[in-house]
Amino acid sequence: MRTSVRLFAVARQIAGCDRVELELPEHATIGDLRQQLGRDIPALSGLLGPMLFALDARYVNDASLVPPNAEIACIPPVSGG
Amino acid sequence: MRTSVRLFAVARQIAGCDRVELELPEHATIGDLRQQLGRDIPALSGLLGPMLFALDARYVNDASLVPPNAEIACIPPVSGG
Amino acid sequence: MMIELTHNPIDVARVLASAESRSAGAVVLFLGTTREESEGRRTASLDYECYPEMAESELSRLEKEARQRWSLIECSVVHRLGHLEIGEVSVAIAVSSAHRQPAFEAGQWIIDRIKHVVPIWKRENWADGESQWVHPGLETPPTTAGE
Amino acid sequence: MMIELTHNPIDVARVLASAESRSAGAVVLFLGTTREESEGRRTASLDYECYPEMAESELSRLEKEARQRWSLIECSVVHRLGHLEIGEVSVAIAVSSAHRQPAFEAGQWIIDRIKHVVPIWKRENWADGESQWVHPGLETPPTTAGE
Repeated sequence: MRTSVRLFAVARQIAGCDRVELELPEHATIGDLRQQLGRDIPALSGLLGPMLFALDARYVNDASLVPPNAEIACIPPVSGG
Repeated sequence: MRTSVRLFAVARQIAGCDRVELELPEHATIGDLRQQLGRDIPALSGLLGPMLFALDARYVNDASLVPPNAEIACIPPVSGG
Repeated sequence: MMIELTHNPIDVARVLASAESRSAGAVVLFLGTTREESEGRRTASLDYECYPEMAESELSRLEKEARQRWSLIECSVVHRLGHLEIGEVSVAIAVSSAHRQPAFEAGQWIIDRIKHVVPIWKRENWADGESQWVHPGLETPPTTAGE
Repeated sequence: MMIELTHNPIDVARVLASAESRSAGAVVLFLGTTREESEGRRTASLDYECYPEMAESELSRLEKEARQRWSLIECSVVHRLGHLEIGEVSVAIAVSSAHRQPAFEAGQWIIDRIKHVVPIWKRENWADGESQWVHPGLETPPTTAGE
Protein backbone atom coordinates (compact mmCIF):
# COMPACT_ATOMS: atom_id res chain seq x y z
CA MET A 1 0.00 0.00 0.00
CA ARG A 2 1.01 3.57 -0.71
CA THR A 3 1.72 5.55 2.49
CA SER A 4 2.57 9.19 2.80
CA VAL A 5 4.89 10.32 5.60
CA ARG A 6 5.25 13.93 6.71
CA LEU A 7 8.79 15.11 7.40
CA PHE A 8 9.93 17.93 9.66
CA ALA A 9 13.07 19.82 10.61
CA VAL A 10 16.28 17.86 9.91
CA ALA A 11 14.36 15.06 8.19
CA ARG A 12 12.75 17.55 5.83
CA GLN A 13 16.10 19.23 5.29
CA ILE A 14 17.84 15.97 4.35
CA ALA A 15 15.01 14.59 2.24
CA GLY A 16 14.58 17.94 0.52
CA CYS A 17 10.79 17.71 0.76
CA ASP A 18 8.16 17.81 3.49
CA ARG A 19 6.41 14.58 2.51
CA VAL A 20 7.56 11.25 1.10
CA GLU A 21 5.50 8.43 -0.43
CA LEU A 22 6.46 4.89 0.62
CA GLU A 23 5.30 1.55 -0.74
CA LEU A 24 4.57 -0.75 2.21
CA PRO A 25 3.16 -4.29 2.39
CA GLU A 26 -0.33 -4.81 3.82
CA HIS A 27 -0.26 -5.06 7.63
CA ALA A 28 3.06 -3.24 7.79
CA THR A 29 4.00 -1.85 11.17
CA ILE A 30 5.56 1.49 12.07
CA GLY A 31 8.82 -0.46 12.49
CA ASP A 32 8.54 -1.63 8.87
CA LEU A 33 7.83 1.94 7.79
CA ARG A 34 10.92 3.17 9.68
CA GLN A 35 13.07 0.65 7.77
CA GLN A 36 11.49 1.45 4.40
CA LEU A 37 12.08 5.15 5.00
CA GLY A 38 15.79 4.43 5.58
CA ARG A 39 15.99 2.37 2.40
CA ASP A 40 14.21 4.99 0.28
CA ILE A 41 16.22 7.89 1.69
CA PRO A 42 19.63 6.45 2.60
CA ALA A 43 20.87 9.85 3.87
CA LEU A 44 18.21 9.62 6.58
CA SER A 45 18.93 6.08 7.74
CA GLY A 46 21.65 7.05 10.24
CA LEU A 47 19.31 9.52 11.94
CA LEU A 48 16.16 7.41 12.19
CA GLY A 49 17.00 5.61 15.44
CA PRO A 50 15.80 8.32 17.86
CA MET A 51 12.92 9.49 15.67
CA LEU A 52 9.35 8.85 16.80
CA PHE A 53 6.32 8.37 14.61
CA ALA A 54 2.82 9.70 14.95
CA LEU A 55 -0.34 8.29 13.50
CA ASP A 56 -3.16 10.80 13.11
CA ALA A 57 -1.25 13.20 15.39
CA ARG A 58 -0.70 10.72 18.25
CA TYR A 59 2.58 9.04 19.10
CA VAL A 60 2.69 5.33 18.26
CA ASN A 61 5.38 2.70 18.76
CA ASP A 62 7.11 0.43 16.25
CA ALA A 63 4.66 -2.41 16.85
CA SER A 64 1.64 -0.36 15.75
CA LEU A 65 0.05 -1.26 12.45
CA VAL A 66 0.01 1.33 9.67
CA PRO A 67 -3.62 1.62 8.60
CA PRO A 68 -4.49 2.64 5.06
CA ASN A 69 -5.02 6.37 4.53
CA ALA A 70 -3.60 7.30 7.93
CA GLU A 71 -1.60 10.48 8.40
CA ILE A 72 1.87 9.34 9.42
CA ALA A 73 4.46 11.80 10.66
CA CYS A 74 8.13 11.30 11.36
CA ILE A 75 8.97 13.22 14.58
CA PRO A 76 12.66 14.01 15.19
CA PRO A 77 13.68 14.73 18.81
CA VAL A 78 11.80 17.90 19.72
CA SER A 79 13.45 21.18 20.67
CA GLY A 80 10.63 23.59 21.38
CA GLY A 81 10.22 25.64 24.53
CA MET B 1 18.64 52.03 81.03
CA ARG B 2 15.78 53.40 79.01
CA THR B 3 15.06 51.32 75.87
CA SER B 4 12.54 52.02 73.15
CA VAL B 5 10.90 49.09 71.36
CA ARG B 6 9.03 49.41 68.06
CA LEU B 7 5.77 47.49 67.81
CA PHE B 8 4.02 46.24 64.67
CA ALA B 9 0.78 44.59 63.60
CA VAL B 10 -0.97 42.71 66.42
CA ALA B 11 1.54 43.97 69.02
CA ARG B 12 0.87 47.55 67.98
CA GLN B 13 -2.86 46.85 67.99
CA ILE B 14 -2.82 45.44 71.53
CA ALA B 15 -0.42 48.00 72.98
CA GLY B 16 -2.34 50.80 71.28
CA CYS B 17 0.90 52.50 70.22
CA ASP B 18 3.75 51.82 67.80
CA ARG B 19 6.54 52.26 70.32
CA VAL B 20 6.97 51.48 74.02
CA GLU B 21 9.68 52.66 76.44
CA LEU B 22 11.06 50.03 78.80
CA GLU B 23 13.36 50.42 81.83
CA LEU B 24 16.01 47.67 81.68
CA PRO B 25 19.05 46.93 83.87
CA GLU B 26 22.54 47.45 82.42
CA HIS B 27 23.69 44.39 80.43
CA ALA B 28 20.12 43.25 79.93
CA THR B 29 19.58 40.68 77.18
CA ILE B 30 16.84 40.44 74.58
CA GLY B 31 15.37 37.70 76.77
CA ASP B 32 15.17 40.17 79.67
CA LEU B 33 13.56 42.70 77.35
CA ARG B 34 10.99 40.13 76.24
CA GLN B 35 10.02 39.52 79.89
CA GLN B 36 9.90 43.20 80.75
CA LEU B 37 7.66 43.84 77.74
CA GLY B 38 5.23 41.21 79.03
CA ARG B 39 5.22 42.77 82.51
CA ASP B 40 4.68 46.29 81.22
CA ILE B 41 1.94 45.28 78.76
CA PRO B 42 0.23 42.26 80.34
CA ALA B 43 -2.19 41.93 77.39
CA LEU B 44 0.84 41.15 75.22
CA SER B 45 2.44 38.55 77.49
CA GLY B 46 0.46 35.59 76.11
CA LEU B 47 1.55 36.43 72.54
CA LEU B 48 5.26 37.08 73.07
CA GLY B 49 6.46 33.46 72.82
CA PRO B 50 6.68 33.26 69.02
CA MET B 51 7.77 36.88 68.55
CA LEU B 52 11.28 37.63 67.34
CA PHE B 53 13.34 40.70 68.07
CA ALA B 54 15.54 42.76 65.84
CA LEU B 55 18.42 45.01 66.83
CA ASP B 56 19.26 47.72 64.31
CA ALA B 57 17.13 45.87 61.73
CA ARG B 58 18.79 42.45 62.14
CA TYR B 59 17.28 39.46 63.89
CA VAL B 60 18.90 38.64 67.24
CA ASN B 61 18.26 35.87 69.74
CA ASP B 62 17.34 36.04 73.42
CA ALA B 63 20.98 35.77 74.54
CA SER B 64 22.00 38.97 72.71
CA LEU B 65 22.82 41.98 74.84
CA VAL B 66 20.69 45.10 74.46
CA PRO B 67 23.15 47.91 73.78
CA PRO B 68 22.29 51.47 74.79
CA ASN B 69 20.61 53.55 72.10
CA ALA B 70 19.94 50.58 69.85
CA GLU B 71 16.82 50.38 67.73
CA ILE B 72 14.91 47.35 69.02
CA ALA B 73 11.91 45.99 67.19
CA CYS B 74 9.42 43.34 68.23
CA ILE B 75 8.66 41.18 65.16
CA PRO B 76 5.46 39.09 65.27
CA PRO B 77 5.30 36.06 62.95
CA VAL B 78 5.42 37.55 59.46
CA SER B 79 2.65 37.20 56.89
CA GLY B 80 3.86 39.03 53.80
CA GLY B 81 4.04 37.61 50.31
CA MET C 1 17.84 44.27 39.80
CA MET C 2 14.94 45.97 41.54
CA ILE C 3 14.17 45.65 45.27
CA GLU C 4 11.21 47.78 46.27
CA LEU C 5 8.49 48.31 48.80
CA THR C 6 5.67 50.40 47.39
CA HIS C 7 2.31 51.78 48.42
CA ASN C 8 1.31 52.02 44.74
CA PRO C 9 -0.05 49.19 42.59
CA ILE C 10 2.86 47.04 41.40
CA ASP C 11 3.77 47.67 37.78
CA VAL C 12 4.11 44.01 36.83
CA ALA C 13 5.30 44.74 33.28
CA ARG C 14 8.13 46.83 34.71
CA VAL C 15 9.18 44.09 37.14
CA LEU C 16 9.13 41.56 34.34
CA ALA C 17 11.09 43.88 32.02
CA SER C 18 13.74 44.31 34.71
CA ALA C 19 14.52 40.59 34.44
CA GLU C 20 14.89 40.50 30.66
CA SER C 21 18.30 39.87 29.20
CA ARG C 22 19.81 38.73 25.92
CA SER C 23 21.72 36.04 27.79
CA ALA C 24 18.60 34.70 29.55
CA GLY C 25 16.91 31.56 28.31
CA ALA C 26 14.29 31.57 31.06
CA VAL C 27 12.34 34.13 33.04
CA VAL C 28 10.13 33.10 35.95
CA LEU C 29 7.66 35.62 37.34
CA PHE C 30 5.81 34.92 40.56
CA LEU C 31 2.82 37.02 41.57
CA GLY C 32 1.21 36.78 44.97
CA THR C 33 -2.38 37.99 44.61
CA THR C 34 -5.03 38.74 47.21
CA ARG C 35 -7.67 36.04 47.31
CA GLU C 36 -11.37 36.45 47.89
CA GLU C 37 -11.48 33.48 50.22
CA SER C 38 -9.08 32.38 52.92
CA GLU C 39 -9.73 29.15 54.85
CA GLY C 40 -13.38 29.26 53.92
CA ARG C 41 -13.95 32.85 55.09
CA ARG C 42 -14.61 35.72 52.68
CA THR C 43 -12.12 38.55 52.57
CA ALA C 44 -13.20 42.06 51.52
CA SER C 45 -9.72 43.61 51.37
CA LEU C 46 -6.27 43.46 52.97
CA ASP C 47 -3.83 45.87 54.54
CA TYR C 48 -0.08 45.27 54.54
CA GLU C 49 2.36 46.99 56.85
CA CYS C 50 6.07 46.48 57.36
CA TYR C 51 9.08 47.51 59.37
CA PRO C 52 10.39 49.56 56.47
CA GLU C 53 14.16 49.72 57.09
CA MET C 54 14.36 46.04 57.93
CA ALA C 55 11.94 44.76 55.26
CA GLU C 56 13.99 46.36 52.53
CA SER C 57 17.31 45.11 53.91
CA GLU C 58 15.91 41.58 54.35
CA LEU C 59 14.67 41.58 50.75
CA SER C 60 18.13 42.66 49.61
CA ARG C 61 19.73 39.91 51.69
CA LEU C 62 17.43 37.34 50.04
CA GLU C 63 18.36 38.62 46.59
CA LYS C 64 22.07 38.35 47.43
CA GLU C 65 21.70 34.89 48.95
CA ALA C 66 19.69 33.68 45.93
CA ARG C 67 22.52 34.84 43.66
CA GLN C 68 24.99 32.87 45.76
CA ARG C 69 22.86 29.74 45.59
CA TRP C 70 21.96 29.87 41.90
CA SER C 71 23.45 31.23 38.74
CA LEU C 72 21.02 34.08 38.05
CA ILE C 73 21.11 36.87 35.53
CA GLU C 74 18.53 39.21 37.03
CA CYS C 75 16.49 39.07 40.21
CA SER C 76 13.82 41.59 41.21
CA VAL C 77 11.43 41.68 44.16
CA VAL C 78 8.68 44.25 44.68
CA HIS C 79 6.30 44.06 47.63
CA ARG C 80 3.15 46.12 47.98
CA LEU C 81 2.13 47.90 51.20
CA GLY C 82 -1.04 49.58 52.40
CA HIS C 83 -4.60 48.84 51.37
CA LEU C 84 -5.23 46.16 48.70
CA GLU C 85 -8.47 45.13 47.10
CA ILE C 86 -9.16 41.52 46.09
CA GLY C 87 -7.26 40.39 42.97
CA GLU C 88 -4.43 42.89 43.41
CA VAL C 89 -0.78 41.88 43.33
CA SER C 90 0.85 41.92 46.77
CA VAL C 91 4.27 40.70 45.66
CA ALA C 92 6.06 40.28 42.32
CA ILE C 93 9.30 38.34 41.93
CA ALA C 94 11.07 38.09 38.57
CA VAL C 95 14.14 35.92 38.09
CA SER C 96 16.07 35.17 34.91
CA SER C 97 18.79 32.64 34.18
CA ALA C 98 20.43 30.95 31.21
CA HIS C 99 18.48 27.73 31.84
CA ARG C 100 15.10 27.28 33.46
CA GLN C 101 15.91 25.28 36.59
CA PRO C 102 17.71 28.04 38.54
CA ALA C 103 14.98 30.59 37.74
CA PHE C 104 12.23 28.28 39.01
CA GLU C 105 14.14 27.22 42.10
CA ALA C 106 15.24 30.73 43.04
CA GLY C 107 11.76 32.18 42.50
CA GLN C 108 10.24 29.54 44.74
CA TRP C 109 12.95 29.92 47.36
CA ILE C 110 12.58 33.72 47.49
CA ILE C 111 8.82 33.66 48.06
CA ASP C 112 9.25 30.92 50.70
CA ARG C 113 11.87 32.99 52.52
CA ILE C 114 9.78 36.18 52.27
CA LYS C 115 7.01 34.33 54.06
CA HIS C 116 9.40 33.36 56.85
CA VAL C 117 11.79 36.22 57.47
CA VAL C 118 10.76 39.54 55.92
CA PRO C 119 8.98 41.77 58.47
CA ILE C 120 5.79 42.40 56.52
CA TRP C 121 2.36 41.66 57.94
CA LYS C 122 -1.09 41.53 56.49
CA ARG C 123 -4.43 42.26 58.05
CA GLU C 124 -7.47 40.49 56.62
CA ASN C 125 -10.51 42.72 56.45
CA TRP C 126 -13.17 40.04 56.45
CA ALA C 127 -16.37 40.53 54.49
CA ASP C 128 -18.34 40.22 57.75
CA GLY C 129 -16.77 43.46 59.03
CA GLU C 130 -14.09 42.07 61.35
CA SER C 131 -10.41 42.74 60.74
CA GLN C 132 -7.56 40.60 61.98
CA TRP C 133 -3.76 40.65 61.76
CA VAL C 134 -2.39 37.41 60.35
CA HIS C 135 0.46 35.88 62.32
CA PRO C 136 1.03 32.20 61.51
CA GLY C 137 0.99 30.25 64.76
CA LEU C 138 -0.70 33.01 66.75
CA GLU C 139 -4.39 33.35 67.55
CA THR C 140 -5.01 37.05 67.00
CA PRO C 141 -7.93 39.10 68.29
CA PRO C 142 -10.15 41.01 65.83
CA THR C 143 -9.49 44.72 65.50
CA THR C 144 -12.02 47.44 64.92
CA ALA C 145 -12.02 49.10 61.52
CA GLY C 146 -9.24 51.56 60.83
CA GLU C 147 -7.20 50.61 63.89
CA MET D 1 -7.38 29.00 29.44
CA MET D 2 -5.44 29.81 26.28
CA ILE D 3 -3.59 27.24 24.18
CA GLU D 4 -2.02 28.82 21.13
CA LEU D 5 0.64 28.50 18.48
CA THR D 6 1.39 31.83 16.88
CA HIS D 7 3.69 33.33 14.26
CA ASN D 8 3.29 36.75 15.90
CA PRO D 9 5.24 38.03 18.92
CA ILE D 10 3.67 36.62 22.08
CA ASP D 11 1.56 39.17 23.95
CA VAL D 12 2.91 38.32 27.40
CA ALA D 13 0.55 40.69 29.22
CA ARG D 14 -2.40 38.92 27.60
CA VAL D 15 -1.12 35.47 28.61
CA LEU D 16 -0.58 36.69 32.16
CA ALA D 17 -4.02 38.31 32.28
CA SER D 18 -5.59 35.04 31.15
CA ALA D 19 -4.36 33.44 34.39
CA GLU D 20 -5.70 36.10 36.75
CA SER D 21 -8.55 35.21 39.05
CA ARG D 22 -10.11 36.51 42.26
CA SER D 23 -9.69 33.07 43.79
CA ALA D 24 -6.00 32.82 42.90
CA GLY D 25 -3.36 33.48 45.52
CA ALA D 26 -0.47 32.73 43.18
CA VAL D 27 0.33 33.20 39.51
CA VAL D 28 3.49 31.74 37.99
CA LEU D 29 4.56 32.91 34.56
CA PHE D 30 7.35 31.15 32.70
CA LEU D 31 8.95 32.72 29.65
CA GLY D 32 11.37 30.88 27.42
CA THR D 33 13.51 33.47 25.67
CA THR D 34 16.00 33.15 22.82
CA ARG D 35 19.58 33.43 24.08
CA GLU D 36 22.49 35.08 22.38
CA GLU D 37 24.80 32.21 23.28
CA SER D 38 24.26 28.49 23.28
CA GLU D 39 27.01 26.15 24.46
CA GLY D 40 29.63 28.81 23.83
CA ARG D 41 28.54 29.57 20.25
CA ARG D 42 26.87 32.83 19.26
CA THR D 43 23.36 32.69 17.88
CA ALA D 44 22.09 35.37 15.49
CA SER D 45 18.45 34.27 15.38
CA LEU D 46 16.21 31.19 15.56
CA ASP D 47 13.47 29.62 13.52
CA TYR D 48 10.77 27.44 15.04
CA GLU D 49 8.60 25.06 13.12
CA CYS D 50 6.02 22.53 14.27
CA TYR D 51 3.66 19.81 13.20
CA PRO D 52 0.69 22.13 13.66
CA GLU D 53 -2.23 19.77 14.27
CA MET D 54 -0.24 17.61 16.66
CA ALA D 55 1.58 20.42 18.48
CA GLU D 56 -1.68 22.05 19.41
CA SER D 57 -3.30 18.80 20.52
CA GLU D 58 -0.21 17.85 22.57
CA LEU D 59 -0.26 21.25 24.30
CA SER D 60 -3.94 20.71 25.10
CA ARG D 61 -3.18 17.27 26.49
CA LEU D 62 -0.48 18.75 28.74
CA GLU D 63 -2.88 21.39 30.01
CA LYS D 64 -5.50 18.72 30.80
CA GLU D 65 -2.96 16.45 32.48
CA ALA D 66 -1.60 19.34 34.57
CA ARG D 67 -5.13 20.04 35.78
CA GLN D 68 -5.48 16.40 36.79
CA ARG D 69 -2.19 16.45 38.68
CA TRP D 70 -2.60 19.81 40.45
CA SER D 71 -5.44 21.97 41.65
CA LEU D 72 -5.16 24.82 39.18
CA ILE D 73 -7.41 27.76 38.52
CA GLU D 74 -6.12 28.85 35.12
CA CYS D 75 -3.50 27.42 32.80
CA SER D 76 -2.37 29.00 29.52
CA VAL D 77 0.36 28.01 27.08
CA VAL D 78 1.39 30.01 24.02
CA HIS D 79 4.27 28.92 21.76
CA ARG D 80 5.83 31.10 19.10
CA LEU D 81 6.65 29.84 15.59
CA GLY D 82 8.67 31.22 12.70
CA HIS D 83 11.63 33.58 12.83
CA LEU D 84 12.75 34.92 16.24
CA GLU D 85 15.43 37.47 17.02
CA ILE D 86 17.55 37.21 20.17
CA GLY D 87 15.72 38.17 23.37
CA GLU D 88 12.28 37.30 22.02
CA VAL D 89 9.83 35.09 23.89
CA SER D 90 9.51 31.63 22.35
CA VAL D 91 7.06 30.21 24.91
CA ALA D 92 4.87 31.67 27.66
CA ILE D 93 3.17 29.56 30.31
CA ALA D 94 0.90 31.12 32.94
CA VAL D 95 -0.58 29.07 35.77
CA SER D 96 -2.65 30.22 38.72
CA SER D 97 -3.73 28.41 41.87
CA ALA D 98 -5.03 29.19 45.34
CA HIS D 99 -1.60 28.50 46.87
CA ARG D 100 1.82 28.86 45.30
CA GLN D 101 3.12 25.28 45.28
CA PRO D 102 0.80 23.89 42.56
CA ALA D 103 1.42 26.88 40.28
CA PHE D 104 5.20 26.48 40.52
CA GLU D 105 5.12 22.71 40.10
CA ALA D 106 2.68 22.75 37.19
CA GLY D 107 4.58 25.53 35.40
CA GLN D 108 7.81 23.60 35.69
CA TRP D 109 6.19 20.33 34.67
CA ILE D 110 4.55 21.86 31.59
CA ILE D 111 7.77 23.35 30.21
CA ASP D 112 9.62 20.09 30.93
CA ARG D 113 6.98 18.11 29.04
CA ILE D 114 6.91 20.59 26.15
CA LYS D 115 10.63 19.98 25.72
CA HIS D 116 10.02 16.23 25.56
CA VAL D 117 6.79 15.59 23.70
CA VAL D 118 5.45 18.55 21.75
CA PRO D 119 6.45 18.39 18.06
CA ILE D 120 8.13 21.77 17.80
CA TRP D 121 11.69 22.20 16.55
CA LYS D 122 14.10 25.06 16.50
CA ARG D 123 16.85 25.89 14.08
CA GLU D 124 19.79 27.89 15.39
CA ASN D 125 21.02 30.45 12.91
CA TRP D 126 24.57 30.84 14.19
CA ALA D 127 26.30 34.20 14.03
CA ASP D 128 29.00 32.62 11.82
CA GLY D 129 26.41 32.04 9.06
CA GLU D 130 25.67 28.34 9.56
CA SER D 131 22.19 27.14 10.44
CA GLN D 132 21.36 23.90 12.20
CA TRP D 133 18.24 22.10 13.36
CA VAL D 134 18.41 21.25 17.06
CA HIS D 135 17.48 17.66 17.92
CA PRO D 136 18.70 16.59 21.37
CA GLY D 137 20.69 13.39 20.98
CA LEU D 138 21.19 13.80 17.22
CA GLU D 139 24.20 15.25 15.45
CA THR D 140 22.64 17.39 12.76
CA PRO D 141 24.28 18.71 9.60
CA PRO D 142 24.37 22.47 8.92
CA THR D 143 21.80 23.78 6.47
CA THR D 144 22.23 26.57 3.99
CA ALA D 145 20.37 29.79 4.69
CA GLY D 146 16.65 29.78 3.95
CA GLU D 147 16.44 26.01 3.51
